Amino acid sequence: MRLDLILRVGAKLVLPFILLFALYVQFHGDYGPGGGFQAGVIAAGMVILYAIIFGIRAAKQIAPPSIVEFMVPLGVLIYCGTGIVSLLLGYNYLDFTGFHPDFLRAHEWGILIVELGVLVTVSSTMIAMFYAFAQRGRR
Amino acid sequence: MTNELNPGLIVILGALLVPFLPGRVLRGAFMLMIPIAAFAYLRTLPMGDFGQMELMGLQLQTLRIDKLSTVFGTIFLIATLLGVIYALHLGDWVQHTAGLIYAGSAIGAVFAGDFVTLFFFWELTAISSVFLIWASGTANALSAGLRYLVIQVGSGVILLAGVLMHYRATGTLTFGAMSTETLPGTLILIAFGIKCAFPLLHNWLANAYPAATVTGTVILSVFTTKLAVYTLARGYAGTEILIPIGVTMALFTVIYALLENDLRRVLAYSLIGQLGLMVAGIGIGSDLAINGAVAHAACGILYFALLFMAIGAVLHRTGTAHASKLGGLAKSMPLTATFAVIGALAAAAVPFFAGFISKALILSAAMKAGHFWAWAGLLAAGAAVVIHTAIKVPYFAFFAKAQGEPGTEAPANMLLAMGLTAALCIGLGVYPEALYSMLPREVKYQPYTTEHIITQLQLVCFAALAFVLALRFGLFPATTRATLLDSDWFYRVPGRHLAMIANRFRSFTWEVVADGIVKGASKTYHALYHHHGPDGLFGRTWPTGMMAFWTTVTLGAVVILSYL
Amino acid sequence: MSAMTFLNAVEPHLPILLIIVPLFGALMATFMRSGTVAWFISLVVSVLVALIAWKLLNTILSTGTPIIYKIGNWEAPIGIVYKVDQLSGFVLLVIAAIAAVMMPFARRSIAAEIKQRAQPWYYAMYLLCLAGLMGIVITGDAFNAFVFLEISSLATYVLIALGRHRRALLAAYQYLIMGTIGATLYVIGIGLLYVLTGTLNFDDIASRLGPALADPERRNAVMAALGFAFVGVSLKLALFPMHVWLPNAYTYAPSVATAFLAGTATKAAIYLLIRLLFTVFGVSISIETLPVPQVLIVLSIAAMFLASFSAVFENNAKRMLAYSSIAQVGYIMLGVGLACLPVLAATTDASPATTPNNGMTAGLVHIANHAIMKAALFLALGAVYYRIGSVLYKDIAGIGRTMPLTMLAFGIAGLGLMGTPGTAGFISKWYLALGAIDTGWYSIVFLIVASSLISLIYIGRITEVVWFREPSAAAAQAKEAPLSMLVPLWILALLTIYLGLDTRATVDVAAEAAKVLVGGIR
Amino acid sequence: MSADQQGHHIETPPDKGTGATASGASNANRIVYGLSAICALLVVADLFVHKHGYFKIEHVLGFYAFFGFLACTVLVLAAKLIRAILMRPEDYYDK
Repeated sequence: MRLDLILRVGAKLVLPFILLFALYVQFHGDYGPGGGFQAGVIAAGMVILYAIIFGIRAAKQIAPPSIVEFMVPLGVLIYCGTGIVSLLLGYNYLDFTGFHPDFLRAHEWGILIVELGVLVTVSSTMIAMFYAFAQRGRR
Repeated sequence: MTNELNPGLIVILGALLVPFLPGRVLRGAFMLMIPIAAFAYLRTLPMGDFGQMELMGLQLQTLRIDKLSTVFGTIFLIATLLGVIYALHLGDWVQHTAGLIYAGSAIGAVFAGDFVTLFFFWELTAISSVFLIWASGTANALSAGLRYLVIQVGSGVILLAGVLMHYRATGTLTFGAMSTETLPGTLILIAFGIKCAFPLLHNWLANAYPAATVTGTVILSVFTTKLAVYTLARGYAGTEILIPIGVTMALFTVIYALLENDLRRVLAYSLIGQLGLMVAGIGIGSDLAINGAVAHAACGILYFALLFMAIGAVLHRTGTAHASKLGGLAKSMPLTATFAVIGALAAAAVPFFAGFISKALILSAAMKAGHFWAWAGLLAAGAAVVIHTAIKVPYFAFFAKAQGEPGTEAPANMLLAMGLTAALCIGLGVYPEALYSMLPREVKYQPYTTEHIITQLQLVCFAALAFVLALRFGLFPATTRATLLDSDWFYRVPGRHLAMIANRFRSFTWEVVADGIVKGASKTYHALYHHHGPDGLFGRTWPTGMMAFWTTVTLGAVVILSYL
Repeated sequence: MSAMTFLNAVEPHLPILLIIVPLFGALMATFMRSGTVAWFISLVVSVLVALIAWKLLNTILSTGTPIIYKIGNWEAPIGIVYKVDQLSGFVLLVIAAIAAVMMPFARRSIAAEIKQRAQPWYYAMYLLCLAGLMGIVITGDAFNAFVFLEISSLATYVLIALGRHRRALLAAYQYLIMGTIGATLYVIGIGLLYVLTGTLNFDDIASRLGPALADPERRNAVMAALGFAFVGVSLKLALFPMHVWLPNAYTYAPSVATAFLAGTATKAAIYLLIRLLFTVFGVSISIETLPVPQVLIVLSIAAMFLASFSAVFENNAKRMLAYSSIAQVGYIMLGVGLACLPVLAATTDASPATTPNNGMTAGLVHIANHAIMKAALFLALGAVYYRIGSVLYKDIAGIGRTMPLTMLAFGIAGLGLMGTPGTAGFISKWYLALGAIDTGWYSIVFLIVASSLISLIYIGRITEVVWFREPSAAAAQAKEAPLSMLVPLWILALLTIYLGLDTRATVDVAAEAAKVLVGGIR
Repeated sequence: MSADQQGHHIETPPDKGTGATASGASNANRIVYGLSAICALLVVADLFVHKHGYFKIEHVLGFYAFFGFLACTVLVLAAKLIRAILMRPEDYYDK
């Protein structure tokens, strides 16, 4: 444990920036390259890196499996919910025109929310898969 | 859809309610009501074509009332009523329901105006009736029933093929006079012929009827073959080929009926023989002959039902219907014996019994049309009936030296059914006009002339004399428990015997062929099992790689085929 | 808002609701901890979906024009478009109705077969699969169809893996591999088409393929695209010889899942193939330049016989029915293959294309009829499994005596499977035979009849086992299935008979769809 | 043909030796004689009947009687012969 001191310190320095980068990719997903899928993978990468350096048990404390499992459908719910909100506003499914008077701004918002849903689902799925593999043979 | 309901459907719908009725009394009363209600309804229907409906773009005519269909429908309904009475003592709803559906579908088939409706009821008779065989529950009944079902359904399949081609060629589905010149006509004739037990196509009957339950055999004896007679009379009246077929049927069954030990099998063969008479009559095709065939079908239904009922009662009480185990039952079952004798007299065509007034029509028709050999053959078969049915059956069951336990008199409902049937057998013999007035063609015929009575009595009595003398001098063939080879041999023992033949002729040039057939037959099953059984190529679980491989092969094949 | 105005407001959005409702239901089910609550959600959702599908089909039939729904209000080549026409409306209703009818059955069966903790997941996956299947059928976009294909497949893998038998995992794994290969091949075909035409919308691809064909170099690519897509989808619908994943998948999945998959999953894939062959590629490519009808007819006849023989020798009732399903898929694809043939003749003698095509009608009718009959058969086995925990012949011997109502329904559906007149199966075979006659291939009529006789053998064999053998120890103690199982089972069994007598509900719609499909492209 | 011999022959006429069946034997004799008498009467009656037959052979005296007797005898004998060919043990098909 002592020998990986550099790794531990280094990782703690890097982790926030990974998350930040994920958010950067996420928020540029509306009209630029990027988006929820890539951001989700990067965000999950942060947790996985943490788990590799500090152990799976520690990782499960910052990202409890119950919450991760909850997030998988939650992301889809956000995605679908956005579409349903647009339905309730009287437009077609995933037609974001009703979100804001300005057409461009409305779609920017709409896409951001949808991408958020993708981020939640993708990141939680990646983490859940990692947990599942990491637990093999330990039960 | 339809304004007019086929009377057969009434019976079928009624049958479907039977299982849900509680209590034997209520159920019995309801079952008695079914044929009566259907008959009352039939009486209200005027002549003509009804029930037009369109199904899948085909014009159907689900109900046709004319004299031909009415006479068959009426006699079928009467037989249904008698059969219901005969089966009243049963608590088995499966047999009740199956029997009534079977009767209803036969009646429905008779009133069908088009081939599709006919085919529907045709197959329904097959499927419903097999339960009457299976219901007896023995291993033999099971396999006989399966063979029966395959052959009956096969007849329907051939019918369907013929009907499709007929429709293709003519554009009409109406069931009318057909021609044997065309392939569809021939196919349909074969389909009818299977149900009518044409020679070599007959053994489903001889195997299945004796295997059925006591009450099942009575019902079975009424409908399937007589329905086929109806269809032949409707579609193939005057088709010459039917004359030799009918005469063959009448004659070759004599041998089997004489030799058989199982009395129900004797009756089954005898039934085929009488069918031969009807088939020949239809083949002759004159008005008199058609009337004769129809009348004989009606009388045959009655007296065969009566005989099957009597032997069924014997089987019910003693547990066997084998001649070698019966005898002397006249003392313990006097009423049954009396009814059996009445049925026997009707079968022998003794004057003032039902068989007399109908058989005479066919023989006179053969005579008038100048078919000498057909006439002689049918006359000889008619004489033989006296021996193998009219004397042998009651004699061995009731009058010969007792070989087994004495029975007790049949249940009351059976006696009632037999009594009614016997009354009808005598009634029709005494008052033939009741039947003649219903016949489809307009012909006057008087059966009761001195000449006819005397000659028929001569025939019957001398046949009886021949029997008595043969018995006296030990010439009558022994009826022992045995299996008689019949045309079913061809499909029941092919492998073994072909192998023997192949062995015997190994030196001949066709050895290769015979050998190939034998090996092929036995190998086909094994090959099928080898490839398709649970461990075979097509039955087992493939490794994933093999699945992927075959997908790739298919992809490759499709793409290569595309570029060819 | 009154009910009327609510319905009016909802009506334009029905196509998307068909997807969202089960999707949303699946999400809700995952949040549940209790299997019963999840079941109730599934029940409500399934019924709702069936009602929506019914409404959509009715609208289509009364107006005659396809319903088009633009996702996000984007126009066709850019956005994804959902399109409901006679064909997709028909298949949608079949799938939704089957799913809805068997829901009451599911609760007890699932409660008995799946661990308490996994039950909500079962229902979630079930609804997800339903959403995926509906999506395949309703979408008008080739890539979107792929996405839904994957959604339904992924859910199906889980459904199969939830089976109690230890082989369920292997079956799910094999199906996973094969399903992925199939989807990959399909997506390769779609990718080629996208390169060639620059669009993924079915109708747009169809209209832009003409110029591509004229160019000899691009023509080869079109043929490759069809080949890949054809094989990919054929794998999903278990066309012989790519059927091998199916017997195990059906055998080891939970009973209800088997009934659901057998009734619906292959049907959606069949729909997709029909859509590809007739709408996207059109007759000029699928039939005239490529040997698709010949390939289809040969493979489906092989399926009709080889799979039927395997069914004859099988000793596990579920596996027997699985093989029979492969054979029945053969019937459907034979109808589709035959539908191509008269077109060949029509180009030479120029007969008018106004009459409905019998082969296609047969294929479409059999989609519905087979779904109903197979669902009934598998449900009956599910009820037996619920009572005695096995569907091996040796264990279900004589069970007809203790579970007569269940086995009677089984028998009725079995009669239908054989094509007995008066049952739905006969109608399918009748039109199939007519279709074969229309093309002049009388030998095929004979083959249809012959393979029906094989089905007579395997149905006869199991009938013999359940009714005439001495009851096994387990069967002797079994009780009749509970009412919640008998009712769905008998609904399906009675439908088998009803649709054999009154064919308006199936044949008329199918003939209409066939007319639009085959007639429209001539 | 082993089954043939093992089988119980029932066509054997009633045993005249035992007292129990003596009345049966005399009954059988009575039947034979009575039947013969009836047959003779019927042939005689043939003389007084005017025949309308279409075939010449019908007009032969006692044709129907003769034909009935002959046909039956021939068929019975034929059956006895054919029996040897057709008869198999009862469990023939089950083997």
